[in-house]
Amino acid sequence: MEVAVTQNGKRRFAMKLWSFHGGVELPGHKQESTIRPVEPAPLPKRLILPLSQHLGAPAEPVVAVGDKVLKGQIIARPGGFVSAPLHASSSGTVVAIDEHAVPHPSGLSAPCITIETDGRDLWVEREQQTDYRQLEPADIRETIRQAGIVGLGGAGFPAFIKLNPGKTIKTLILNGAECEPYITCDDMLMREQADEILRGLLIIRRAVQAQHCLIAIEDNKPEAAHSLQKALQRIESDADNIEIVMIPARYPAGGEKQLIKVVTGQEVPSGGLPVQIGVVCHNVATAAAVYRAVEHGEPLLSRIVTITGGAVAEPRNLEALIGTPVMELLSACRTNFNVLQEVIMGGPMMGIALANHKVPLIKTGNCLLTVSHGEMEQHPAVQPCIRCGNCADACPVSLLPQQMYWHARAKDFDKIQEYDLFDCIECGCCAYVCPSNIPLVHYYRFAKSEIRSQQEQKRKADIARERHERREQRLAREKAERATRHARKKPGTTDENKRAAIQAAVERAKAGKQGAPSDDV
Amino acid sequence: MTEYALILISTILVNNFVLVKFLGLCPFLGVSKKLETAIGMGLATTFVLTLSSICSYLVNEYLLSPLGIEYLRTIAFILVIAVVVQFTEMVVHKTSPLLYRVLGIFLPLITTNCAVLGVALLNVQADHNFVQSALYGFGAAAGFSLVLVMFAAMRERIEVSDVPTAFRGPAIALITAGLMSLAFIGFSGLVKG
Amino acid sequence: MLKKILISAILLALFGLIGATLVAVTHEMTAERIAANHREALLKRLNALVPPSRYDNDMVSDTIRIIDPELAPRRYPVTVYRARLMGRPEAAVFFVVAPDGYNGAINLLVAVNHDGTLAGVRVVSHRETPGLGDAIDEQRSDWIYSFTGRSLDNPDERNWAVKRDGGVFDQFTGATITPRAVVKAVYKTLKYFSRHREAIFVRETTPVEIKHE
Amino acid sequence: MSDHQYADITRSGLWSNNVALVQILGLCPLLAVTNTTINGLGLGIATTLVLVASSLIVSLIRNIVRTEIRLPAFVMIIASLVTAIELAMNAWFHELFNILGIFIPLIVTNCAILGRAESFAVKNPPLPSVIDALAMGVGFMAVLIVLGAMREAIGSGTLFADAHLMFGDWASILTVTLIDDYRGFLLAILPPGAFIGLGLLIALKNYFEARSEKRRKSERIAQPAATAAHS
Amino acid sequence: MFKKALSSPHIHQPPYSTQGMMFRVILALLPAAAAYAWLFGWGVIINILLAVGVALVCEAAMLTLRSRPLLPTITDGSAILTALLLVFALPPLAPWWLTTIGVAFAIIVAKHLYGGLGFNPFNPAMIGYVVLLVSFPRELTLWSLPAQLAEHTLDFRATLNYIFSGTLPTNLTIDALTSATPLDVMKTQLGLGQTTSGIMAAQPVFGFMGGKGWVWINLLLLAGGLWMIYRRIINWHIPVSLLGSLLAISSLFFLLDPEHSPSPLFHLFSGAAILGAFFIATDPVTAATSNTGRLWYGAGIGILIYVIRSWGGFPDGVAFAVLLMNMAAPTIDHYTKPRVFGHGDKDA
Amino acid sequence: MLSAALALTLLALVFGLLLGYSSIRFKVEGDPVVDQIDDLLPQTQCGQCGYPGCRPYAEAIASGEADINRCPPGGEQVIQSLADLLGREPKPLDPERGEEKPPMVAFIDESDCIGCTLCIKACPVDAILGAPKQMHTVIAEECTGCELCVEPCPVDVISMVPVEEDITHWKWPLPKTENGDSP
Ligand SMILES: Cc1cc2nc3c(=O)[nH]c(=O)nc-3n(C[C@H](O)[C@H](O)[C@H](O)COP(=O)(O)O)c2cc1C
Ligand SMILES: Cc1cc2nc3c(=O)[nH]c(=O)nc-3n(C[C@H](O)[C@H](O)[C@H](O)COP(=O)(O)O)c2cc1C
Ligand SMILES: Cc1cc2nc3c(=O)[nH]c(=O)nc-3n(C[C@H](O)[C@H](O)[C@H](O)COP(=O)(O)O)c2cc1C
Ligand SMILES: Cc1cc2nc3c(=O)[nH]c(=O)nc-3n(C[C@H](O)[C@H](O)[C@H](O)CO)c2cc1C
Ligand code: SF4
Ligand code: SF4
Ligand code: SF4
Ligand code: SF4
Ligand code: FES
Repeated sequence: MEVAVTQNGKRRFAMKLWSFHGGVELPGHKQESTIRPVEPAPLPKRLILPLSQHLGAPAEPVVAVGDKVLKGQIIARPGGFVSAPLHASSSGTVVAIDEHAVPHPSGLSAPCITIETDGRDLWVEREQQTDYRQLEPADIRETIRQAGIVGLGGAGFPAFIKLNPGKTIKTLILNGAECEPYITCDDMLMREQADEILRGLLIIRRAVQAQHCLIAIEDNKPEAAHSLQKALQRIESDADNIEIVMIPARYPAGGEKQLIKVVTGQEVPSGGLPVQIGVVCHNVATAAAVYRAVEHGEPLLSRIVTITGGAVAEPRNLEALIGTPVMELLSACRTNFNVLQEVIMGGPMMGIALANHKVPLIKTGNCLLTVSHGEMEQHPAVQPCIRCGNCADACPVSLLPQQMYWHARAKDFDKIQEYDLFDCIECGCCAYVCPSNIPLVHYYRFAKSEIRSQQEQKRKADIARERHERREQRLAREKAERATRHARKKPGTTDENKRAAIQAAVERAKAGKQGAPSDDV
Repeated sequence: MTEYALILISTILVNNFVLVKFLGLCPFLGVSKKLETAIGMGLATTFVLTLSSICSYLVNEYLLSPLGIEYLRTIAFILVIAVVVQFTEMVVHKTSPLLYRVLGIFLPLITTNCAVLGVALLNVQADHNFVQSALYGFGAAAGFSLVLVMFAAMRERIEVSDVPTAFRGPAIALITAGLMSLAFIGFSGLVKG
Repeated sequence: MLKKILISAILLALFGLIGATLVAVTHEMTAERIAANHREALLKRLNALVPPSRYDNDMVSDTIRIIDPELAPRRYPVTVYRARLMGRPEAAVFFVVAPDGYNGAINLLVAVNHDGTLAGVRVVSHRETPGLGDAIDEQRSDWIYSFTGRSLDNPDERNWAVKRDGGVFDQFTGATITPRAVVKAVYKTLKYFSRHREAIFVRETTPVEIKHE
Repeated sequence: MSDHQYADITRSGLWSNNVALVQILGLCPLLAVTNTTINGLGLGIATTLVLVASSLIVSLIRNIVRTEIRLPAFVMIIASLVTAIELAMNAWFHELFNILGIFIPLIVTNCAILGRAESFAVKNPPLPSVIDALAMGVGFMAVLIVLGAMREAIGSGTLFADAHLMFGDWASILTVTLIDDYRGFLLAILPPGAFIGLGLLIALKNYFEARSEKRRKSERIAQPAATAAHS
Repeated sequence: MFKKALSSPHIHQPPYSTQGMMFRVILALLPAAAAYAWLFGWGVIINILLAVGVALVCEAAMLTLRSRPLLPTITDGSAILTALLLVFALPPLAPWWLTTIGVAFAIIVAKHLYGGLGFNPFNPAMIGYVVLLVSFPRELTLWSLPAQLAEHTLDFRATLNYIFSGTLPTNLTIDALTSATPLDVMKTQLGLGQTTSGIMAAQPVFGFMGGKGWVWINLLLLAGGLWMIYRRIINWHIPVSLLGSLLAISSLFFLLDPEHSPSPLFHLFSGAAILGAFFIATDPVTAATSNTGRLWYGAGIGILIYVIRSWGGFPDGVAFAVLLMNMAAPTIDHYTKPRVFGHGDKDA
Repeated sequence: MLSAALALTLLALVFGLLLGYSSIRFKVEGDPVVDQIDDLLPQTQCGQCGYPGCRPYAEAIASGEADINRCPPGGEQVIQSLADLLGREPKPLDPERGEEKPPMVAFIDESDCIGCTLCIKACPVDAILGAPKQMHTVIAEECTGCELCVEPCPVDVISMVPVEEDITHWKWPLPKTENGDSP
């Protein structure tokens, strides 16, 4: 397929696009929340900041209960290489560091820092940054790391790692697809803050030394594309090799691997990363956050979140501080709590149904979707799988969802991995089209978590085996030693003693050969 | 040429050893829980069956018949088979411990796989020559392996089905084998005579 | 090591020796009786068609083998058992094959009296569809008895066929092929007999191995 | 070996470890000949005989065979036995042989026999081996008879047809015609019927076992409660 | 206020529900069923009603025995469809016990012993038919004459009487009402050494393209099938590969020896090929699932139909071919996994 | 008759030689199956199976001496994978051996510990730290939950506590099937 592509705002040439297998066309429900411009959300009384809002190790608190903190101050440092620091989103007092409900499918609690805001929103002293063009890529990455920026497109992967490719990057892609229904935060961001996004793009381009940049937008967002084109014209001099690509709206075109396939024709190898094929992909909001961090020294403290759905009277996008309780955001958009049945953080296809209404907004929370009674067909009666193959036709990864379902059902975890379970991106296309209403993704999540837990158990078992064997050897050695000592005490060596001595020698030799640690306890 | 093709069609489809002639049922039911195992067993049986039908032909033609001691046929054949199997077993044990574990007790059971003795005896009964004997043995084994593999793939699916408790396991497997043999009736008449 | 190999070999040979001796001894003791038994079984079959009162020769051994496309396709040699009373030919029992049954060949015993009438027909083995074509079997229906007493001109040639083809023999509803095949084979045998009657009885015996059907 | 153990061996052979229903061995002759009850009975008798004799011999020589020739030695013993029995029957019990004749060579390859030799007789002294073989044989025979009866009744609407062939002419009176003018459900007599019939028998056994297991469980729960009430 | 956590996706919109699919297939069958009844008499209608009734009773009984919820399953339409398809395979004057045994076997053994809808490896309707075919071959070969040929027809009362008690009006015998099917006649006559053109000319059951009357039913089935493809109830893969391979192989033999091989059109329109291609082989439960697998599966059925019709013991091979390929379907699935995104060209 | 006996003896002799030779030529050392079995066992080393640890039990299974349903910590899952490995039918856990329990970890109430070191001697994986006359602690990460240290403690301060569920260890539950139950 070929589409018109604009460069520097002018139609330049037709660019070839590819397509991915499967996918589904979804009703958009996007107009409702794009009527109103983005507004700042009211400052909440309390901010609840989970220590783990990203992939990787949780952050470790560097403040104590009772500490006064300022807006932008680090309150938790990264807990490892793949981790991100946490900043106070507003000024106030740390009132608790404990378990608190967080947005997670389990509905369980996790460690959080709770801050009581003082209403003054006082900034910590910010380092004024110089022009990014004078910064080395390594410095840019460090700044981004310190700013606690994680991917805002969904997975929450610490952004600085992706910017450390160690390989030549041919293509840098900004993901503005926003393929999920209802969500419009990226759309609004592109409409209203196109310049910030472009500047972020330029910074990232410098960090990864990319040769070519693409901004991919689904063709149902013409306003966003228009706004970005305008912005592109404004940065004329830097706009070389930056293209805006309109891609057909088909869920999940925004999935990283699918998007890369659509715009480059290349497939990220299974289990591999985009860098392997010379591509880096970031969400548009991540780019905007990078811009703020590098040019204004602002860490990631807020994000745009779409509040929409049947129970919300005024669907719209709010610029909200990370840690704001979702109830306050819902109230701000005049939600009718009487008809509210469910709140989903994220979109209807991949979001998490919130099990607890006390949870806060987190860095990856792009949408709060309210479901009123009878709005969506909720959880209809499950029927047996009739192998119709609809699911396989819809799967963007060309998996066989029905086979994985059968094996998950039977808890045959070896077989299910033969069907490449771990290539499943949990997009939900299969479950969406299943005529028998089978919660397919649920089965895959079940299987994945079981397999991970088994692997963990296996790892523990291996450690236990090793420790047990080491102990056995040690005991044998000690026994042998005791025997030799015993033998030495009685010089008139009997046969028995001789045998014990030989035994001991053999044991020692064995222990030595097997590389047992010399003496541990 | 046609004659050889007919032997193959006949042994594989029309007179399938397992589903029509009722030979080799125990390994058919015993080693069909997993597709991979079934494929291994199919290969092992094909090897043993072809080899043993050749060997029995030779023993019959050059030892039993000249001496006029055809009544020792069963013993001689079973001895040949047992030796071929035992030999195969030792070789497999050495070269592929995994296959050995998987085939487990079924390698020795190939000896008593009636199909093997059945083929040897039927070869004599039908006055097959050397090539015919080899083909007959190979065809019988190929027919066995074909249905074994398909049966195993079906059983993997049935294993995860919502089968009523009393029917789980061998019961539903036998019923499935019955329905397979029902389907194989469709081949009857393909080779007349 | 060599010793180990030898031990195995000798042990196995020992078992072979014992087993073979056991069987050989039994064989030695039983061979004659078994042959007699087989003869008897065949005789019983033949006697059902030609009762012992009608012959005094050793019918089971008084056999010839005919390969003649007039009678049956080449690949099906026909065995004939001859019955004689006081040296005169009495009847001949043909072990023939009807090659065109629904599911392949049907083996028949066709007994023809010396005067050309049928002493009887029996199906020895067949593979016709159970419940359809298998009514030719004595066990399933009396149809096969309908041949007894018939001859080449009873009925006449046109009527040597199943009813559907304009003949006198019954067919089974839904299965005409099987009876058609049997009628055809019997008719052929009668015809062959009428042409070669004398030759059949004078030809020298060709021994035929007695097999159990 | 105590009586208790013999009882265990017997129960195992007849029911809990039944050759045909649980071990799923010896299927070929089992399925091939059970289109009538009498056939089933005939094969059952023949198999039991061979099973007992071979178990006895294997158990006697168990200490002198080496692993590498174990299998050939055992099958040779079984084959010799079977051939000898076959010849003898053919000579002296010809009528019976006519019925059982075709099944007897089949017994050689009945895996149940070698299976028993390999899993029991090699490890046990003669007496238990014989008892085990007898129990296994009778268990096998029972299945043969039941399956034969089932297939015969459904397939042709009779029971014990051909009994005279085995027991002599008087036995014709044993033959029962269940339904006159029965059309015959041929499937039962054809190969698929054999498979499906055995499948149903196994399911039936599973059902009975599950039921008695349930009863035992509820008794086990009830009992402590009762004793507690007493004390 | 919030519900217990459940996995995404939270919206769900299949093109058809499972029931929707079943009832649309039934709808696609109805015109052909009507033509069938029109051409072959009341027996068809009586048998359909009987078969559906028996199917529902058996389904309900099995569900109760297995203590499974009754309503959602009994209304899913699959048992009705099985019954309907089985009746299409039975002679129009099939006695009541024949229909009952066939349907009961299909629903109880072929379907519910495996766990009911979705679990059965074999096509229940075809199992029911084949069981009857091998058990009662006589009854199964007696077909009514189509309306154009029949000298006598039975009215509703007489048909009902015959089906349930086996008695005919005094002046009629069953031989006057029935004959062998076109495929059966063709097979028998070819076996007797006749030529196709001679047979087509001499035998009254043959008309334009195939058997008289049969052509109309087949054309309506074809229309129903095409509608199902158009409405995406079934995929095109199986019908196309099935009919394609049948046409290819029959054309080949027809070109080689037209006097002893019936024409491709005859193969298409005289037996159950069309019904099989669109309604039977496409049963999703028992077919192969991947698209490549479906092509192999359909082609296998097409070839087997030809082999059994031409050289086997049965006049029509659709049922056996379908069952044989049902057997192969899991193996086909195993060897035709699609290439997963991001995996190399051919990975095992 | 003589020829019969001789011929078969000869045949048997030749085959015997062949087998004897190949039994040496294709001799297999060791038993890799034990390692495979041991790999599946949970390595709790609790001895509930009746063997002094997981490996001895693995050896017993491999030799056919022990059944596969004797390991309570492994539970149904281990039985299933053993059955798969060995091509046997899975069977329910032997109730005489104990029952499957949620994972546990030992906890020593340190305030009452007298430092007798008896628990250290009992622990099969050296998961308890401490020196004579000093209080002891359990390294929770390394404790397999075998309970062997509970019994020997003279002052009864060791207790087994269930491993707490948290977000990182949370597992998605099996969804309900069409019949409303889990298969
Ligand atoms: C465990 C893990 C390690 C990763 N390591 C890298 C990396 O080294 N370099 C990189 O560019 N991206 C890395 N990624 C990021 C992925 O390429 C991907 O962008 C991220 O998972 C978000 O994708 P999504 O939102 O499509 O799911 C990693 C992701 C995960 C989960
Ligand atoms: C099914 C699916 C759909 C997705 N849709 C989008 C999307 O529409 N927009 C987006 O930015 N990221 C989307 N993502 C996440 C991307 O895969 C990827 O993580 C992201 O673009 C990487 O950018 P980030 O690291 O800046 O978040 C989706 C992921 C999946 C698995
Ligand atoms: C499955 C099946 C098996 C059949 N078996 C036989 C058979 O064994 N013998 C036979 O003569 N006809 C058999 N037929 C019937 C023939 O195909 C053919 O219809 C019949 O012989 C023609 O007889 P008619 O002239 O009485 O209609 C069988 C038909 C079918 C469908
Ligand atoms: C397209 C389609 C074709 C079907 N074909 C059959 C069929 O041939 N036979 C049958 O018993 N059921 C058929 N069914 C119904 C249903 O799938 C079948 O009863 C299941 O096999 C029962 O588990 C069909 C259903 C659909 C949607
Ligand atoms: S869409 Fe649903 S019913 Fe169809 S094959 Fe997939 S899981 Fe089965
Ligand atoms: S959730 Fe997984 S299996 Fe389902 S369509 Fe998406 S990638 Fe495929
Ligand atoms: S019961 Fe299990 S965990 Fe405990 S020692 Fe035995 S094998 Fe190991
Ligand atoms: S600390 Fe106790 S429970 Fe834990 S492993 Fe050691 S002995 Fe077992
Ligand atoms: S009796 Fe077991 S394979 Fe034939």
